[in-house]
Order: sequence, then structure tokens, then C-alpha cells
Amino acid sequence: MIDPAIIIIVLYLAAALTLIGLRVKRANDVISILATGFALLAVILNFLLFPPWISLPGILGLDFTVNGYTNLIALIATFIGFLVVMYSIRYIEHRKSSYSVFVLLTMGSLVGMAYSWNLFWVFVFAELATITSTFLIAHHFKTTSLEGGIKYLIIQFFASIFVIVGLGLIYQEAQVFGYAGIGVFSIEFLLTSGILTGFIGKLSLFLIFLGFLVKVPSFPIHTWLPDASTAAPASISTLLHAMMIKVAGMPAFLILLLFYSFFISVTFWVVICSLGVLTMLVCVIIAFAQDDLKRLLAFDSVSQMGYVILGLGIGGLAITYYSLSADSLWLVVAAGGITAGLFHLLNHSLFKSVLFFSAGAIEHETGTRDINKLGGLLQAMPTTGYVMLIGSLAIAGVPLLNGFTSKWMIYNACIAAGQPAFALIAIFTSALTFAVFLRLLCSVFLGQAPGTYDKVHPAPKIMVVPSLILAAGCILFGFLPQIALVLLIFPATVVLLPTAIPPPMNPLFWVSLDLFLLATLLFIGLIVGYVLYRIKGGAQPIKADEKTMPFTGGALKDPYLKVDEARPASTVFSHPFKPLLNGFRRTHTGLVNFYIVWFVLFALLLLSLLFVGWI
Amino acid sequence: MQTVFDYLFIIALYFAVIGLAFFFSWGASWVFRKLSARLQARRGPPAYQPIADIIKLFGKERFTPALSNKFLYILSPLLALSAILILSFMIPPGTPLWPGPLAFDLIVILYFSVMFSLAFVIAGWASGSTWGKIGASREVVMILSVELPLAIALLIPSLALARGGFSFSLSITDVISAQQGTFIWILPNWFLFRYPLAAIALFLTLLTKSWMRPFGDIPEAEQEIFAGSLTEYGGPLLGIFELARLFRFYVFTALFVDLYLGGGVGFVFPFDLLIFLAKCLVIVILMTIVHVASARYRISHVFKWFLTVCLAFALFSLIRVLVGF
Amino acid sequence: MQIDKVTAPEYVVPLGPFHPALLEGEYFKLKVEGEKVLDVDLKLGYNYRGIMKLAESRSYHQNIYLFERVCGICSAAHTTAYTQTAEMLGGIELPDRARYIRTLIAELERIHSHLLWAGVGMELIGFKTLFMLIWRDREHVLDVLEAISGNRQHYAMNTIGGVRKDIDKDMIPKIEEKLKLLHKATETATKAVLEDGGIRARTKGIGTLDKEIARKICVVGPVARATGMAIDVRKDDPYAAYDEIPFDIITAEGGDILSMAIVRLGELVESVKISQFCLDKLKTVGGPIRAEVKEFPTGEAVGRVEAPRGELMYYLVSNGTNIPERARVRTPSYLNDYALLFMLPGESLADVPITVASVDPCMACTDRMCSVTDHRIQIHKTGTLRDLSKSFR
Amino acid sequence: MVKITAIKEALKALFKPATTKYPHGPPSHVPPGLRGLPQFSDENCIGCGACVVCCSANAISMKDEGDTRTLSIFYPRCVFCGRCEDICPEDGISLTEQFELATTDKKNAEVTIVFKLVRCSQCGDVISTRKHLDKIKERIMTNVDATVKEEVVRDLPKYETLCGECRRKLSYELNTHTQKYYARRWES
Repeated sequence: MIDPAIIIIVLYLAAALTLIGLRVKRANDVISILATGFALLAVILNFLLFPPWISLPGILGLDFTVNGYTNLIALIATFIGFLVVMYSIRYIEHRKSSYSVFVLLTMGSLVGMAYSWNLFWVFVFAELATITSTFLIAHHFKTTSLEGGIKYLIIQFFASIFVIVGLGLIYQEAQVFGYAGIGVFSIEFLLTSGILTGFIGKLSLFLIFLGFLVKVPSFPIHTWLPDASTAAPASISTLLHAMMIKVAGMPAFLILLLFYSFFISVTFWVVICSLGVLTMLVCVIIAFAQDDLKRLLAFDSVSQMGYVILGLGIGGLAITYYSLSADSLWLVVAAGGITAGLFHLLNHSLFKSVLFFSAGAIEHETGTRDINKLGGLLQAMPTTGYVMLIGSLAIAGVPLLNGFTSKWMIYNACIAAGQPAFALIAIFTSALTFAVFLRLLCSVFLGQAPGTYDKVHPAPKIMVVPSLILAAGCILFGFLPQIALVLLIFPATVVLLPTAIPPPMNPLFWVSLDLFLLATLLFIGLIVGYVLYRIKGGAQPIKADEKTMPFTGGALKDPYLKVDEARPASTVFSHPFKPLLNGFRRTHTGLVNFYIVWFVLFALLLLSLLFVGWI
Repeated sequence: MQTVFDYLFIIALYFAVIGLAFFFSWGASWVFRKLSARLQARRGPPAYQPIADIIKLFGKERFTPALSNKFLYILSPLLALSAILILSFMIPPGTPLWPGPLAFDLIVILYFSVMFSLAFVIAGWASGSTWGKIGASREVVMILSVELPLAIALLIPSLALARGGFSFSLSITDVISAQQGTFIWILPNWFLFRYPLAAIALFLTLLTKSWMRPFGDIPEAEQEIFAGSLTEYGGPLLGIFELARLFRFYVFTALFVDLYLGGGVGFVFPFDLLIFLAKCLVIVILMTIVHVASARYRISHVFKWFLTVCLAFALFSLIRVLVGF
Repeated sequence: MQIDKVTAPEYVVPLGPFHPALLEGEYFKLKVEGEKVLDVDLKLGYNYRGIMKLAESRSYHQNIYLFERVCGICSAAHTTAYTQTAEMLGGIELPDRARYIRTLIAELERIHSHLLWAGVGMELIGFKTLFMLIWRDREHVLDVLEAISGNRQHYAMNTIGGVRKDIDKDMIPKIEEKLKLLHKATETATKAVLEDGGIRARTKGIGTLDKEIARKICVVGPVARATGMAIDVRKDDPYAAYDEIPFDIITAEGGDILSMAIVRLGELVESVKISQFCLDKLKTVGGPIRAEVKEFPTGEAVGRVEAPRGELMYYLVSNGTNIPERARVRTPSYLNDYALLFMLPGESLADVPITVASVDPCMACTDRMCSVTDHRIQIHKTGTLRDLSKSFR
Repeated sequence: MVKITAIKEALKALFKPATTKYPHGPPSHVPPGLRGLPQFSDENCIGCGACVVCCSANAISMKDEGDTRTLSIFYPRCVFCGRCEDICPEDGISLTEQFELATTDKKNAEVTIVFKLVRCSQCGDVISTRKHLDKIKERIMTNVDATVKEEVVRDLPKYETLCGECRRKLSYELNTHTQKYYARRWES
């Protein structure tokens, strides 16, 4: 068992080391890889060895705890962080020398956030991560990237105000002063002491939650993410999406844990669930209209976070029902919902990293991110293409990939909790996601290249390997989700809900038992089909090119129209949505003031609900 | 947990059910073709025709178009076939057939039906043809429009079993056995009579999913875009696609009969199967009549229809289920 | 900052020359955005058959059967126009009975052509059943034509100075019986087409042709009448027996596909009435069916006829021999096809086939040289129909 | 969505298919007077070749070989207009009601009639068929002007076996050249 403080110190020290070796990029790479590798190994060791609920009072009052939940978050952070560092070796070759410094600092802060079991320290590390990652977003120091970075910083700081107010209210409520009072914010203390039971306690929790919800992000306050991730280099976008928003959003979920204990209100949880549903639906529709590869992925990320919020919200709803009716069956649903949400969190970090890594590879090789200008890349970059295919299918929830399992569990939890409407919207969103990614895949990888991308090379191996590892993870968790559920997710669930029903007893996890059978049946079908295809043994596929040119209606060789001119638009899918999309487009003005007004309005709405006493 | 023996038994059962589905689809396909021919004042093909067409395709030469992606071009028909085979296994023929806690529930069915359509989308784009792409994009719009009403209409019977509480079940077999008895006077206790609007919505979506007019054949409208996604396909690969499409006559009708027409409930073993198949045949005939008596709509109409009228029907029933009147 | 854009670059979709909706060689280069057509380019002339050149080497009588084959569907209209022009050259007066028979054939042909159009239109919007049923009813009129002339399509009835076959007295009741069936069938078809919501959704407001544009590009026939212009050669410049026959010009406002359908379906009813009138006359009017042809003195003549698709014009120059010096055909499709350039933009890709079909384009009418393209060496080989048919033999 | 008429019509058609299993059964009907395959009449056709000249599609051809004349209709080219039937002076060709003309061999797609050919006894050139000449002879005999009948009957055997060119030469020799003949008539 390794003290989280050691991991953080190693990462910060490594950052300092890279400062010394600023000019030598290779040395920086080696240091970064070693440091992040160590962090990853340490977290895995913690996973294997930790005795539950060990709290390490640090020298500075740092309140680190190693338990299932913190380990899961830290694992996501270090694992994706390690792959990001590996990926950026080739991706940003002409980078600023400060790149590694800030990556390692952000990593350290994120690990600190992950292991902190104290709201104050969570806040401190979150601010650290925000500041360091701003430099990463603005890495290129161009107008757009600077603008993206500053926008990110402004919105994040604005959100922090809510957190600070919330923390101050708790401080006020606890009536302890001075540095020693930081112990008040320890999660365990908050859970047991009862200072949160009053209205002020609830209000403070709520404010902190709102502040951290920006980092998740949720629907009306998601706007910083697409801008920031478009401005940032692809590796940083991955960092932002795959780990930042999860780790940074972690406190929000952590607050949910507190909510589980203090908010025994059906309305509250229905509002949270609706928030999740709205997030997923609206953002996926906006993602539809995007032509920029990374922007599309960013909006889709927000949409996927909606699933996580929905899963956790359903968990809270079930706990509320449980405390109202004391029927232990509700605990099953609660465990199902929370597990499903956390599982989707893990899955999302897997497939979204695959997609961002691939998007980065495409941008690296072709120099553009406009999906209308791309086409036929599967010939040139086959590995990237197939990896992205796996990632897209997983995110769309095609059976036998990991996205399907977690989404299935969320739907089942919704229906079991008596909220089928949420499940139906989630299913519809899944179909929309499917369409979004088909559009992306089809126009980028399939069809004919417009001609300018004839000399595209496959991406460098070191850029492909991380996405290969992640894609393998997607397939593994698709076939055998029990591994993830039992080893990674359930320990985290137990932290949030100590009375959770373990997977084998919970019918909501039963899908995993049949997935192997489903896989066998699918395989049988494929084999039967292939045998049918090959049944006419001797005949060789014909090769004459002219004979096997695609059918364009007869104008193939006519000088009137060349074959590569004959391309229908990739926006066909979004055509029926056009009026809706234009409506959404008008609301996304890109002005920070406007976004902050949104945030304030949203916060006022929720707070007024709280004050009225509905939640 | 299942033993290896259970596992093998299920695989044997798989082939048995597939056989049933195949022969029923063959017959239903012939009924469809013969009946639509007769309604159009034609004579119609002999009974062996549906299979003869497919066998003929398997005898033809194999090729891949020059601009296609070979791997996906070959994979997509196989994917379509295996998805539809799994679907035909997952939808029980009127009665519960398999042992053990198989979680082949309605959501898995929903997802596999999307996977089936996905195969056509990938086929269209992988083949490199203009018409394939247009067909594929239409298929996607179709999926988007149909998915929501389909999901609601599929889940309504299972929601009606539980009405909120935890005793819900997404399993089709539970839905079938819940339709025992009578509803009002002598009307059987079918969900068709209890939630007629949802039944209409499901019927329309399944009609569309099985390539029947007025909406279903838009992605492959021959007068507009040749054969849509399958424009570039020929020979054995087209044969596999056609074979996969043959199963639609079983899968989509059986789904409707199981969920809304009570399957073969109320009869002992061989008869329940027969009753079930007879009901399926009635649905096929109904679908044929609708197919024959309508013009093809535009793709924008599909979007409008399914996300307004059809969705309204489904939502109304959903509210009824949730409120409980 | 960056605004999310819903933009689409332009893409090109080739429609034709081989396309299931266009059974003849014509080529539309469609610029599309999604499914929406932004711009159209039209290319015709894939199969120029050299008929007008060929006509300069054949005698007047042989040319009847050549021009009959300009177009299979309006063969009677073409021969009527041709023989009419030749009669003008030769100064030949038609016998009364011949005039009625000509009118009868022309109207029966119009019925068959419009029913064919209705069937094809139904098929193009995917209504296979009405297509089959309309074509089943079309068999009645084909039966009548077959009984009269001995062939379903190329009637070979017209000849210079009259008609070639008489209609027997005992055949007239049979034809009347069939006409009654036809009347019923046309009414059913009209009802079925106009009441169906699906058809209405696919045709109303689609492919609208503005009246001013229609006037500028000189569309003719049902297309013109669908935009509200009451032009009809049968009324404006009566030929055969049309000056004696009462009938209405069917017009519609709107210029969309539905109004074109309404015009054609209305004309069906009118045509049945005209045919009945001709049959009544034939019961009483006797006399020869064919005037004597002496010679074609030097000169030139223009004749025009209302073909099912619109005004058909023939121009002949005689040099005094039995072979025309020059023959020129101007078919209605020439004028109507270009209306598509104004009708297609703005429609969805799915509506392109039915919009193209709505003007009832007849490529056989407009394309007349054989062009055989050898793909391998990229050389256009051209030749007369005669040479090419010899190479076949 | 009112489509009662369409459904009603479709249901009416349910038991009344309009089509027949044609290649596997008889055609529904063949109307009298159908313009089908043109056939030569063995009795009436005299092999004059008028149809060859008038044929609007050049489907009928004439070939002289040895002492036979072959008239053939290559019916893939035939347009069944019936002009040959119209123009034939002897009802020697007529359109039958036969319409199943499909064949797998192009050589079979021909209708032929063979005549015995008469060649010029002097130069060996083709005159016409025996039947044609007989017909001409018969016509001449019935229509000939009474004033010259004697002369014609006397000279006919001499001209019978000669082609046009040789006939002209002979008539010049015999001083029965047309001009001389007419000159004599005008003189008298």
C-alpha cells in the first residue's frame, strides 16, 4: 500500500525535474513516462492491497483516504494520464517546453483530488488543476487557444465562488475556527456530526454541488467544455474529457454521497435525473450539427455525462424510496443505479479517450478537423479507423461492447425505479448517439477521399498503441463486464452506499451472465454467414478494376462528372433536424458573459426550488 | 450459474428455433409475395420462389467494388445475418422455451434490431457508391425516427405488468404469460385491447422495420436510389443479405404477436405454437395489405409521422400505464 | 467566437443516364445539400438516331412507318402530323370517314398514353398497386386499338390521304362496350389518385412550375395547361375532325405535380367522350377512307398536332420527287424537358423521379443518332441507323 | 389517409388476376387481324420483288443465285407495318397472326420463298422468275392491243428467254425496236 501523498509528491517532483531539463525534450518524455507510470503502478498496487477505509492524516492536515471509490477515480486519472503522456510524445513534437511541467502538475493535482476525503482539500486541488490545465488549453498561444483558455478560467472561477460560499457556510455552521477547523470538511465528519441536517447545511451542500457541477458538466452550464477542447491540443482534450471532467467532477458525485444521506426528497432526485436526461438529449442533438471533429466529440462527452448523472440520480431516488418505505428491494435498485453510473463513468473514459486519440491522430496526419473535408481515410489509416469504429460502436451502445452493458444497467435501473420515461429518453439518446457517430465514421473513414488526402500516412505507432489498449479494454468490458463490476465498480459503490447488494445477488447485473452466450450466438451467426459466403469454393473474386468500379448510374467514365465528384453530403443525417439545430445554434453565442448569465439563472432556479422547499 | 450442459442445450435450441423461424419466414414471404401479387391483379410466384431467389444468388460470382472497403463490405452482411438470427432466437415462439435466468429482455431486443439496421448502414457506406451512401443515410434517419416510438411501444406491456413498483420484468415470456384470461366480457386479455394506441404505434414501427410501405422501403426505394445500401452488392453477399431480410417475416411479426396478441397463451404445447404461427400469419397478411395499399412517403415525412403521430400514440399509452387508468 | 454552424458543402449526385426512374437516356447532374436539390444540369442526346436524315432517303410512304417509330407511345400523333403535312404538300383533301377514324385513333392513343403516365407516376412514388391496376385498365384501350389496327402500339393506321383500315360496323358495339369500361376505370383511377393522402403528400406543391416561367420557356400540352394556360392545338388550330367535336380544354392552376395529374386525368374523361362521339359519327358517315395521292409538288409545309404530350410539329420540304428534301420534327418533349430545370431545384431527392416524370418526358421523341462509345479507347463511333443495323445483320 | 378506393380495387382484383402464365400457358387472346409475321403465299407469290422495293424497314431482300431466286424476310428487322401486303399486286404476301417469333439462332429468323429463275439465253443475265414471266405473259395476252396481237404472238417466243438488254438488241435487229414500232404506228 502506497501513500497517495507519495504519488502526488513524485508527480510534483517530476514536474520540477522537467523544469530543470526544459530544453531536452526526450529527457522530459522519459521523466513524464516514468512518473506517470509510477503513479499508475502505485494506484494499481493500492487496488490490490488496500485494507478498506484507511485514513492518512498528513503532515499538513491533508486528508487522504484509500478506498474503493477514491481508488477507482485515481485509477482513471493515472491510467488515462499515462496514456496521454505516451501519446503526446509524438503528437505535440513542436510543443512548448512547459508542456510536460503542466501535464505533470495537473496529474498530481488530479490524483490529489481523487484521494482527498475532505471537501476543503478537494477544492484546493481542484483549483490547482484548473489553473495548470488552463496553460495546457492555451498551449499554442494563438488567439483562439488563448481565448478558449481564458474562457475556461473565467467560468471555472465563477463556479468556484459557489463552492467557497458553500464551504464558508459549513464553516459558519460548525463554529470551529482556524486552521484546525479544516477537519470539519472531512467527509466522515460531515456524515456523522449532523451539521448538515439543517437548512443551512443543505444550502451549503447544494452550493458546493452547483460549483462542481460545472466541471462535470451538466446541461445548461456545459458550454465551456466544447470551446476549451476545441482550443486545446488533442492530447489535452483527452485529458480534459477522459479524466478531468470525471476527476474534477468527482466532488460533485462525492457530494451526491452526502446527498444520499441528507436529501430524502423524491422531487430532488427527480430533478437530478431530469438534469441528466436533459443533458444527454440536448447535447447529443447539438453534437449532430457539428462539423468539427473535436467539437462533436466534446458535445457528445457532455451527453454521456448525462447518463452518469442519471444513473447516480436513480440511485439516490431508490435510496429515498428505501428510506420512505424500508423495502429492501429498493436497495437493489439503488446499488444498480449507482453501479451503472460509475460503470458508465469508467466506460466513457475508455471510449472517449479512444475517440480523442484517434481524432488527434487524424488531425496530426491530415491537418484538418472538418469532417466534411475528410473522407476515405480507412485505406490510409486502417488501425486508427478500426479503433475508432470500436470506440464509436461502444459509445453508441452496440451490444457486446462496454457501452451497452452500462447503458443497459441504467435503463433497467430507471425502469425498476418506476421512471421508464427517463429510460426511454436515454434509449432515444442512444439512437441519436449512434447516428452522430455513424455520420462521423462514415464521412471520415468510408467513401472516397476527396483527392487531397492521397498521401496520408498511418499515425505513428506510439500514437496508436494507447488507443489500441483502450479499445481492447472496451471489448473486454463488453464481453466480461463482471470483471469491471466486481473488481472496480462494486467496491466504489459500497463506499457510496454501504448497504448495497453485491452483484451476484442483484438481478440488475444479470445481463453480464448472458453476454457470453450472446457472443457465442453472434459468433455462430458470423460463421454461418461466412460459410455461406465461401460455399462456392473455387471461384476467385474477380479483379478487373473497370468491371468492379462502383455504380454511379452510368456516368463513371463520362467527362461530364468524375466519380469522386459524386458524393452525397455527410450532413444528410442532420437534415431533418435543421430547424431544431438552428434554434440551438442561436443560444450558443460563444460569449462568456452570456454563459455566466445562464449559469446564474440555472443556479437561481435550483436555489429557488430549494428555498421553496420542494427539494 | 449455468453448467456447460445448459450451455450446449441452449445452442442446440438456438438451431431448432432458427429452423422454425426460417421455415415460417419462407412461408410468410411466399404469402406476402403471392398476396401482394393477387391484390395487384398479378398471379404471383410459386412457393419455392423466395428460396430459389436466394439460392440463385449464392451461385453467382464474388466480387468487391474497387472503391469499397473490403473488410466492412464483407462484414456487414454477416453482421446483419447474425443479428437477425439472435433476434429470432430471443423472441420466443409463443411460449417460454428456454431454461435458466436468461436476460434476453426487451432492451436487448431493441438493441439488436438497431444492430441489424446498422449492418445496412455500414454496407451502404462501405460499398463506395453514391446510392449506397444516400440509402445508408436514409436508413439512419429511419432508425432515429422509429427508435423512440418503438422503444415505448415495446416497453409498455412490461411496464403494465409492474406499474411502478419493483416487480417489473422486461422479459418477453413474462409479458406473454401475463396475457392469460379475459379482459372485458369475452375479449382476451391481450395488450392489443388494453393499449390499442400503443399497438398501432408498434405495428407501424414494425411495418417500417420490415421494409414495407408506406415508410419502410424509403431507404431502398428503387425508383429513387436503385437499391439504396445494397446497390453495390451482388452474388453470395447479397444472398446473405436477402437471407437475413427473409427472417424479418418471423422476427417482427413474432414480436408483435408475443407482446400484444398474447402469443400462444392458453393452449398446451403443440397447439400454442400453431396458434402463435397463425397469429403471425394474420399479422403478415395485415402488413401485406397496408403495404399494397399505400404509396411511398418521403424521408422527411417519416420523421414527421413517427415523431408526432406515432410518438403521440405511444406516449398516450405510456401515460396511461404510468398513471394507471 | 466560434458559432456552431449547420452548413453543408455542395455535393453532386448523378441521375442517369441509367436510372430505374428514367427508362431512357437522359442525365441530370444534381447538386444536392443533404437530400435537397440545389441546382440541376440536364444533358440530353444520348441516343440520337438520325431519323430526320434517314427520312431524306426514303419515299413519302416509307417515311410514315419511319416517323411512326420516332416514339412508340405517340405513334399515331407522329403519323398524323406527318401525313397531315404531306397532304398539305400534295393538296389532298381527307374523306370524312378517314377524318373520324383518325380522330378516334388519336384520342384512344391519348387515353393509353395518359393512363400509362398515371401508372408510371404511381410507380415512381412507390404505389405499385395503383400502377398495376391502372395498367390493367389500360389494357382495355390497347385491346381496342389492337382490334382496330392489328397492333398494340404502332398502329400504322394513318397513310397519306386517309387511313389504311376501316372500322367494321359490327366492331363498333364492342368498342363502345370497352369505352364504357374505360370510362369507369378512368373515374376510379381519378378517385383513387385524388383521395389518397400518400399521393397527395408526395405530389401537392412539389415541382411547381411558375406560370410566367412556363410562358417564357414555351411549355406545351398538359404541362402548360397545368399552369393555367388554356392552349390546345385541337382547339387553336383544329385538324382531322376536331372542329366538329365539342370538348373542353382541361386546365388547372398551380403547376405542381398534382395539377398535372389532374389535367391528365381530366383529359382522360374528355378523350373517352370524344371517342364516343367519333364512334357515333362512324355509324352514319360512309364513304371512302382514303383519297388518291398523285404527286408532291415542290414546296414546303408545316403541320401540327396535339400529341398526348403537347404540340407536335412537322416540317417538310418537297423537291418534286417521291422523296422529301428535308424533314424536321419538333417534339413536345423538347420544350417540356427544360421546364425541369426550373421545377427541380428546391425539391428533395426523393421527389426528383416523379417530378421528372410529371412533364412526361419522351427521350425517344427528342433523341434521334446512334452513338456507340468505346470506353477503352475513348472514341465516339457514329453512324447511321442503317449502317449500324447492317453491322448487326 | 383515406385510401378506400385503392383498397377496394385491390380486393376486387384478389381473385381476378389480369395476367396469364403466358410462356407456360396460352396467351389470353389473339385478336383477328393482328399484324404478325409476314408470310409468302406459295400459290400467289410470283417473286416480282415489289415488296422488296417498298419495304419501309429493308427487311425483305432478294437474292439471285444459280437458277433460283430467293426472297427472304429477315423478321428481326421487320416493323410489321403491312406495307408489303398493301403493295403486293398478287396477294402474294400477307401478315399472319403469328407473333411468337423469338429464336435463339439468328439464322432461323428468316422467312424465305424460292423461285425458279429464268436467265437470258444470250448473255446469262437474270430476267425474272418463271412464275413472274408466266404472269406477265398471261397479262399481255389478255390486255394486248388487238392491232398488234398477231405480231406479239409471233414474236413472243423470240423475246421470252432474253433479258432487257438483249431484247433491245434483238428488237433492233428485227427492226421491232420500240421507236421503230411506234414510228410505224404513227406513220400508218
